[in-house]
Amino acid sequence: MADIKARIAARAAKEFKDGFVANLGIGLPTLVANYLPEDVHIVIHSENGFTGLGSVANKGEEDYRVINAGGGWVTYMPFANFFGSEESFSIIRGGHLDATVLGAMQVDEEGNLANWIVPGKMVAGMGGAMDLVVGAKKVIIAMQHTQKGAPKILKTCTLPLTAQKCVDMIITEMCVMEFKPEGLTLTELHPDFTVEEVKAVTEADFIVADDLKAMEED
Amino acid sequence: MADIKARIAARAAKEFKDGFVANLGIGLPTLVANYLPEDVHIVIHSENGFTGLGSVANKGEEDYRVINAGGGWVTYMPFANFFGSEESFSIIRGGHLDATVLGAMQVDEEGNLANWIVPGKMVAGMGGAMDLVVGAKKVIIAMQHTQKGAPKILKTCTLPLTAQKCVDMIITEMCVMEFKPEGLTLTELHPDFTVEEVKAVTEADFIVADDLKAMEED
Amino acid sequence: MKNKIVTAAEAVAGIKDGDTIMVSGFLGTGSPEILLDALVEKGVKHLTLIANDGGLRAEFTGTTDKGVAKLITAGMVDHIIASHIGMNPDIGNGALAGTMKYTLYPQGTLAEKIRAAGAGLGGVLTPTGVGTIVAEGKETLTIEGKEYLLELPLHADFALCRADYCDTFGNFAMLKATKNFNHVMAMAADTVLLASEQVFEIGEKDPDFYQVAGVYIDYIVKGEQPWQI
Amino acid sequence: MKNKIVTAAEAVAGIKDGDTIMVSGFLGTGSPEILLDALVEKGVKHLTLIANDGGLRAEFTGTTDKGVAKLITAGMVDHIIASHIGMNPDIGNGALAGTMKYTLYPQGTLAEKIRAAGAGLGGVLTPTGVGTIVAEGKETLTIEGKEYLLELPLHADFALCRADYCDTFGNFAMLKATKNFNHVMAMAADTVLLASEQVFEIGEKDPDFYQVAGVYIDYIVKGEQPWQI
Repeated sequence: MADIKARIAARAAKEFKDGFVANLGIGLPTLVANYLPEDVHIVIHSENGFTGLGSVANKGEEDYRVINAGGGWVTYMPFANFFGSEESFSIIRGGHLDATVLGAMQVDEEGNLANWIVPGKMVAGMGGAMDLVVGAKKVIIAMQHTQKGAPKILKTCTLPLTAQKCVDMIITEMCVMEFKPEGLTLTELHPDFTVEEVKAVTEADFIVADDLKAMEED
Repeated sequence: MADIKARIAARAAKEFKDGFVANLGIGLPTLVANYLPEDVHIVIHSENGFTGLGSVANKGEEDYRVINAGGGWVTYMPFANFFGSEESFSIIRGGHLDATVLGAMQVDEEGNLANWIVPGKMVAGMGGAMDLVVGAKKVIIAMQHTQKGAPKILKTCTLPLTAQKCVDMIITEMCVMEFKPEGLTLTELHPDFTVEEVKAVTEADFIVADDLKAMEED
Repeated sequence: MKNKIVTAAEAVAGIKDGDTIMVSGFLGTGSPEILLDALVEKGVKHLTLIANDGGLRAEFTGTTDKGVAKLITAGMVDHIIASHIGMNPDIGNGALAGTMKYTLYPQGTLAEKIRAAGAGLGGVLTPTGVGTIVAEGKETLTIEGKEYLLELPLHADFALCRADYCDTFGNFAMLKATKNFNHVMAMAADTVLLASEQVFEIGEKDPDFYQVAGVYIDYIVKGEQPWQI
Repeated sequence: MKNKIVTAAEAVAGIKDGDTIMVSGFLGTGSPEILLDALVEKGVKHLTLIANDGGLRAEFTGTTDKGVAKLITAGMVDHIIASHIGMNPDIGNGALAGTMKYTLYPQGTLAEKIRAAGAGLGGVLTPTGVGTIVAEGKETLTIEGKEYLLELPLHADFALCRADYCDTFGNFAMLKATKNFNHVMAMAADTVLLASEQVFEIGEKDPDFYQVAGVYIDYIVKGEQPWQI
């Protein structure tokens, strides 16, 4: 399981170029920062109001003015800048983020995304998720391929949407899929799996890329 | 003439309460600040980006970062705050100005205002005038009653409007008129003039207030 | 000029049952705690609360409630307008029990709605929420082939804001991640209360020391404290 | 991380004939003079210029042209989008001669249109200009009985901005009345050039020393000078 998360995060990290400005969702997406090559330095945006998010603050070294969007005490980089929510979401919505990495409950063939609400369950609220997936230049969904075996990549999302046609790429422990003009396309396959195995746990129809590559662990 | 301007400015000054935030147009309206009672301190907003405008800077003491909206070197008060144009006009449009004093080419019975353009003449641009008269809580027009004898308070403005139904009060060397629910009303008359004399140079119909007062010079 | 410095009790004295208030803070960080404490002490009811979230409950902080959780714990809020309520279970539970209502907006939309009210705009067009339940009941406009939701201004009777520094005129500054909704909320309410850690005399600091203009501020309360972690 | 520090000539190298550029400044104050000088030196044509005004001509300043007047004097601008052009007679004269076009917006509308582009909004509703010639050809919406104009975003290929201080990442600060359009323009162009009086190393100053995030900035040019009055 830890292994699977590491695999997904490591692959997502390859999408980042030096200087990218990115927002990483809570949980697995946050791990992406740990897998960046040494020559790739990114600027992490924290939607509660800064660019230049660092890491979790050490116990006893917390700054009471510096939290991340999950409410945890964090550090900031020397190039950090802090701003209000109106500015934070101008950065997000205005296309100033090169990428965002988020988890998902469901993604469908159209690139629709559902990751914020389950009818009948207690509502948490969308927070910044809807703005992020509409605004970021590249929306990368990093998630386990299935929910305990049940497909999460569907023909049509059944849960309420976070946004329409917003997803650019899906990275799971099995494969990488990209939304291309011709449709959802399997572009990389992890050596542990076959295309048939991916199809068996993917409800959405997808194209297999002519130049299908191996999803490399590192 | 200097006398007339002083009379108008002095009367306009009486509309200000201690602590008012106000924008004063270039020319005659700027003089208003000179006639405030000693116990009335106001905050002057300069639409190029600050609150706490002072006075014209002395020769040799100019700060190259501090101009007013007319491009002149000015001073600022110790409570000044400087901001961007988006904020400056949020203050204006958002109802955060208690009053603005501006000149006019024409005002009409509906409270429509024309003070920015004369067809056929070189266009200067509206600058901040349209926002000011729409946003300020009280719009005071301070002007000479006529343009060389030709009425400026009309039934209907003939020049392109700056804004519709925006004027609250007109102060001239002859009188004070206010836009009340029942219509344009003469509320104060300068002792040098009669109601008939005002009517003779005012194209707009107006009501004479039951409690018509004398327009006091001081 | 008018003295704006008052006690916390005096600052909140005008807030009455049924008012709409906006309170800054992101999970408590950047919230004006001394104003919230004074409001709980005063004890108004049936508030509509505009805030990013529901604050943090004492169980989560390990000390006391932080931010608007204080108002919710005290049962003072009938309706919360926010972007995230998952960290304060009292809201979801209150909704289930029928004692509390919530309205959710995407966080960026919430910030723009508040700013629109403060800036005198009639609304803004945002691409966020198009094709989702957030769009329900809202006007959509298509501009150059792209669809947007029309989001209307969100205004309050009172705004409760927090600063690290201010002067006695109300010019204020916030440090690091405490900024969140403090600026936009200071623009968008009839009466604006500011709690500050430090209050300087007018002219004591350079004007560029402050980030937001004091013209928005009606009352200033000294003595806001750092969060004791 | 990518080095953003370049010469003025390198910064403007990408600007080409027919581009739309936005340049900050209010009658020259807060304009990035070293970028304007470099652009005049380079000599592109047929620009669409978004700016508050036409800058100041040398006859007015008693020294040299200030702000965007440099571009207009050099005949580089086909179309200016501004709020006030009366202080630079070349614009009115150019319009009469048919060599130059202008489009006017109320100053607050101009600021919001630029901000909307930078903030990813599809437009804003403003009460300013309703019932005037500014409303011609624009959609009007009535919200709760009040009429508003729909104003669309205003975006540029390049923005030329000025700071007093910045760091090598591009976080920047402006002092006093030089701020005007610098912040919103830095948000609203594909490529953003910043000229700064001083450039500090990353981390040399506290983050709250800077007012605007460096993520907007593509190129930084050192050596912007104070205005010699």
